[in-house]
Amino acid sequence: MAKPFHKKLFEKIIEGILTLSGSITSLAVILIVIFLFKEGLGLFNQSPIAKGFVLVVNKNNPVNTLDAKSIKNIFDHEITNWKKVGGERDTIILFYLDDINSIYTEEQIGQNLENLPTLFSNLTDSISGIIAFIPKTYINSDFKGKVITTDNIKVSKFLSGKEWFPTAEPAAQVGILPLILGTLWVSIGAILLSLPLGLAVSIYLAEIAHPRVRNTFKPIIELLAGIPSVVYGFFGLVVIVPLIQSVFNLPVGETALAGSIILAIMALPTIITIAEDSIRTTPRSMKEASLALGASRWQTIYKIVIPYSISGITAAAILGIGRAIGETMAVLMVTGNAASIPHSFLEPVRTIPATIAAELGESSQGGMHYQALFILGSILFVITLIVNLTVEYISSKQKLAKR
Amino acid sequence: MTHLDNEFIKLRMQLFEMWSLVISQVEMSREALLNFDKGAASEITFKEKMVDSYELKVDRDCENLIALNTPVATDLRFVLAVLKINTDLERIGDFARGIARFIKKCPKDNLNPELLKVCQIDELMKNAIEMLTDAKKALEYENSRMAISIFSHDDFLDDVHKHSNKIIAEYIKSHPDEIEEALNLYSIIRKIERIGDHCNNIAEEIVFYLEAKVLKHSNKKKV
Amino acid sequence: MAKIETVDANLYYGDFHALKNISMKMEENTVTALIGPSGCGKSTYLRLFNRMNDLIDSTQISGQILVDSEDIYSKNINVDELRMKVGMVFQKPNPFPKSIFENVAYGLRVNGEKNKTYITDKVYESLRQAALWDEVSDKMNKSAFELSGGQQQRLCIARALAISPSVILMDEPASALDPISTAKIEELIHELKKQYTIVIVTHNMQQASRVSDFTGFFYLGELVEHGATAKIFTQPNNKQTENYITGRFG
Amino acid sequence: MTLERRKELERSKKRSEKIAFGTFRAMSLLVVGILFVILGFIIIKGISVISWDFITKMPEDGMTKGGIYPAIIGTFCLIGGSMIFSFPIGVLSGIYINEYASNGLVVRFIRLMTNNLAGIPSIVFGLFGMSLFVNTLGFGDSIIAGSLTLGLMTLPIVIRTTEEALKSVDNSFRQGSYALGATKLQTIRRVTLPIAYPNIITGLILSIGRVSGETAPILFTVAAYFLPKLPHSIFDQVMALPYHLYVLATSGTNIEESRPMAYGTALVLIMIVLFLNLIANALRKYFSKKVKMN
Repeated sequence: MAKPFHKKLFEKIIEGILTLSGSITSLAVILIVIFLFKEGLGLFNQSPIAKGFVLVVNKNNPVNTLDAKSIKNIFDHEITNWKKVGGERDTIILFYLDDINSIYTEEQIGQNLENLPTLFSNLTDSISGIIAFIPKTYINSDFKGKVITTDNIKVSKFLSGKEWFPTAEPAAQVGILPLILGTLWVSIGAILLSLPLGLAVSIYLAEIAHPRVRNTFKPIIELLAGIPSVVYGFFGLVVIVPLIQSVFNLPVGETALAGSIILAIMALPTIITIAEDSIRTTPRSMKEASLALGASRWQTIYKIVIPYSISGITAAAILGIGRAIGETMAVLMVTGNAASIPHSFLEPVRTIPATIAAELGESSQGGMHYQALFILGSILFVITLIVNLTVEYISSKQKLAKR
Repeated sequence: MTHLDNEFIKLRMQLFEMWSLVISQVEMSREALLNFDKGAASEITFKEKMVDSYELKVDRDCENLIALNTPVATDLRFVLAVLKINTDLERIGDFARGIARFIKKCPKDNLNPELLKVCQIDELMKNAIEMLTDAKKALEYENSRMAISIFSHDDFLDDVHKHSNKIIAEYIKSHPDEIEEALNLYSIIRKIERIGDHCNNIAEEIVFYLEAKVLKHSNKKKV
Repeated sequence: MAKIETVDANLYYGDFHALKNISMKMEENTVTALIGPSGCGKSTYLRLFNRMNDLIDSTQISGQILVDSEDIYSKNINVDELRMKVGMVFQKPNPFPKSIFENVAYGLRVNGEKNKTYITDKVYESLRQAALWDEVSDKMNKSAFELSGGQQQRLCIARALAISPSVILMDEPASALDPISTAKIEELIHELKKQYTIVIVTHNMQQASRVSDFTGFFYLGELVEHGATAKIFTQPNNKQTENYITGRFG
Repeated sequence: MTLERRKELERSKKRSEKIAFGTFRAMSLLVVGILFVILGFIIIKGISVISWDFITKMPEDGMTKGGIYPAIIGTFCLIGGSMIFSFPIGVLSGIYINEYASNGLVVRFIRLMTNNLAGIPSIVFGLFGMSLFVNTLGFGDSIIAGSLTLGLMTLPIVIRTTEEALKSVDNSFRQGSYALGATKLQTIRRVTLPIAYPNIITGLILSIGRVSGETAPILFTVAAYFLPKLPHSIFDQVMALPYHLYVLATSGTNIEESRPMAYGTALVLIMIVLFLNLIANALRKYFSKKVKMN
């Protein structure tokens, strides 16, 4: 009794659909990689100078190029002499577009600003220490000054830069070190808080608690995992932040510590569930053997159960860190979001995800800021990829060892 | 040396102890016959009781060995052989006691040596004892050729037994006053012949144990 | 004086009456085998003697369970100490994820032994007693998982011996092993009998008959018959026992 | 070892066990306590705000008065949209991995990718959704862009749930079906899926909970800061509960005055999650009873 042809065809079609669905996640991951990097990588072809503007100096000035950092320092009055940036000893005189009104009268400028190019040209020519930040359109072919060139943003500078002012003028600062450190501080703080707590709870639930207690606690902890992160953030904002502020007597309560505490609570269910599952895989007979040798329950736990499930516990810890690093909303709401390198847990910090969430709305599509945020997203993606691969590696080793 | 090996050694020792006892019974019955020694006769009866208890013990040990250790192959053949040899030995002991009983019950205080002579009692007994001892040795040394050689001894016993009715009849004709003794002696000859048969069986069991060959009901000459 | 004795021992798992009025005596330096169909309570009974049933919740026990004439369920008994006196070997070989040496030393260490030479001597002695020494003497620091199943089980026996128990409980110690390894374990039991009192639960009746001096037949939580193994296996008193050992059960 | 020393050792063994177990128990109670504090706090603060008007009215006066109706509707739109996308594909993918893919490298690779997808932070999904759906495909900030982003994010959960549920179906059922001459597809449709579906459903409900609470992925793909009207098509923007809570808590026009509204919104959000959890648990119990009865 052969199956009719159309039925066979039908099965083949269904199989095709299933295969396609099976590859959807791989496809999604690949798409995510492509789009993140496509949007982000343009950053490294960008000049840090705001679009449409240039920096000009006196043509006798030996300085030809300036990096973003020096530009910022010059305009922040931190560098006041050309000597510092490789020029001759000469005081730096800053000139913004708006300053033109205080130097020239409206008549001189002209009704339609038609005289501006000539004025700029004269200005840069007459003042030897000048550096002017002006729109590109006002530079004529007979411009007497010199246009300063700036290097494109470099990967190394991007990673090691200590300042994050992507909207700063004249030169944006896109150093992500404070963000990376902020993320690490908050995450490490979170894991320091949640790992001991999570391990204790998983050991308690798996080995010590009465089944009835376990059956009550487990759903509660699952519920803890279900609460949305904004709610955690909100709770942190209205309860933990004021608490920290008053306990440590701080001007503001939004600190790395607040973020760590909230993240610790959020990472708890992940750690507890995975660690408990792993602890429960310890064969009963092995525990019984230990007890039969006169070991107490506690000795059995730390001498047999924990060593046996150590790889699962490690996986739990790593996944917990992964969760903490990627968490956005709660952290955004409680850490204060100051993009400076933190020195203690009681300072405001800004994490990578929080930066993206807070700033993407303000950035213009395709602009440098936008690209920088996508690069941050890519970094986040790579970090979580590493976390997942590590966990995968650990658990595959665990399976191998236990066979 | 495994636990099971130890069990087999114990069983073997017991069987040999019993065997020696039976041999001594038969030897004593020979002496009692030849010397008409009533004291030896009662000793045989006493030994018979020991043999009986040995028999029960060996029986039980075999049973336990089978029940508890489920022996197989050579182990199983050994236990089965021991079980049968045990019965044969006990029967042989019975025959020795039968001889002793005749001597004890006999109202006279000696037998006519001529009667013993014509009946070849001494030779018969010697032969039987030899068979019994050889069989024991065959098992002790686990030597099947030695066991097979026993079959030829049996021929002599059969032969004497076959002709003994004529000889006894003639003896009765010449000595009408010794009819009762002569008839009793005839039954003793028969008993000795039966001892030989049992020895034969024992030899067969030994060959079965050692070589897993069944010689029963076959022509032993060919072996 | 019996080494182990129970008088009217009853055990309940919740509502389930798992052991019913078991009274039994086990003499020193004997091997007692507990046989019976699955779920008959023989393993539960075995686990009374080192209070392994304590680990299961809602277990209730009544009656007297005596080891060395001491009621081991009385309040002033230290369970850890009891378990040192009453060693146990499990159904499946269950070495710890540690080295061979550390597996055997475990019992000593958890019970506070710190003297290194003592531990080493004791470990070696136990391995010799368990007839494993020749096979592992050159790989003491290798993982116990590298041993074969039979070797692992002997390692577990050595592990139990290291804390110098006087009683050894064996819960189907050879059921996961091949015939050769099984034979080795059985041979070992015959050796160990000289120093220890052994109680063994087994599904394999031949094994019970081979290794034990006394046999108890359990059925539906009751001790149906108890006596010398030779007696049980040749002329059991009880029809149920006979049916079970002859394989005509049910 | 002397008896004295032995006793001392036993005592210290007992003592350290007591301390350790006591600590563990205390820590567990602490964790459960945290949950009750969070829930309790939000319920107590929020319960007085909740009213029929709160649920059915538009926000007013710079979101300091009125209700959160559009946010609730928006969230349900997003739940619906993302489920339409992720359920069928996720379940099919789960079936493929567990029933079709021949064990080996392919399955390992797919599983690895699924795990990776599950581990990607939600904000990265937000970036991706903005780049692909909003900009490249030109959907703009819209329900469809948000739904697709959320759907992509829940995909790994759905796949894993399905896979676990199918894995727990005993192989003997499949073999029994094959032995009667059924094809693979027939076996899956008539034997495997019916047995597995209670677990699949439960898992799906829990994944809805995840969708309803996510903020980061919808930040740049759909969520509107303030939009006091209902959407007309899938290309409209909507408000959503979690984002609304974020706005009320951090960047409303008058944070102090909108606090009560924030508590109310948080409570509604939690109620939805709690409700879904309850349903999932009830279903789990119901199905396991049914299985037992059979």
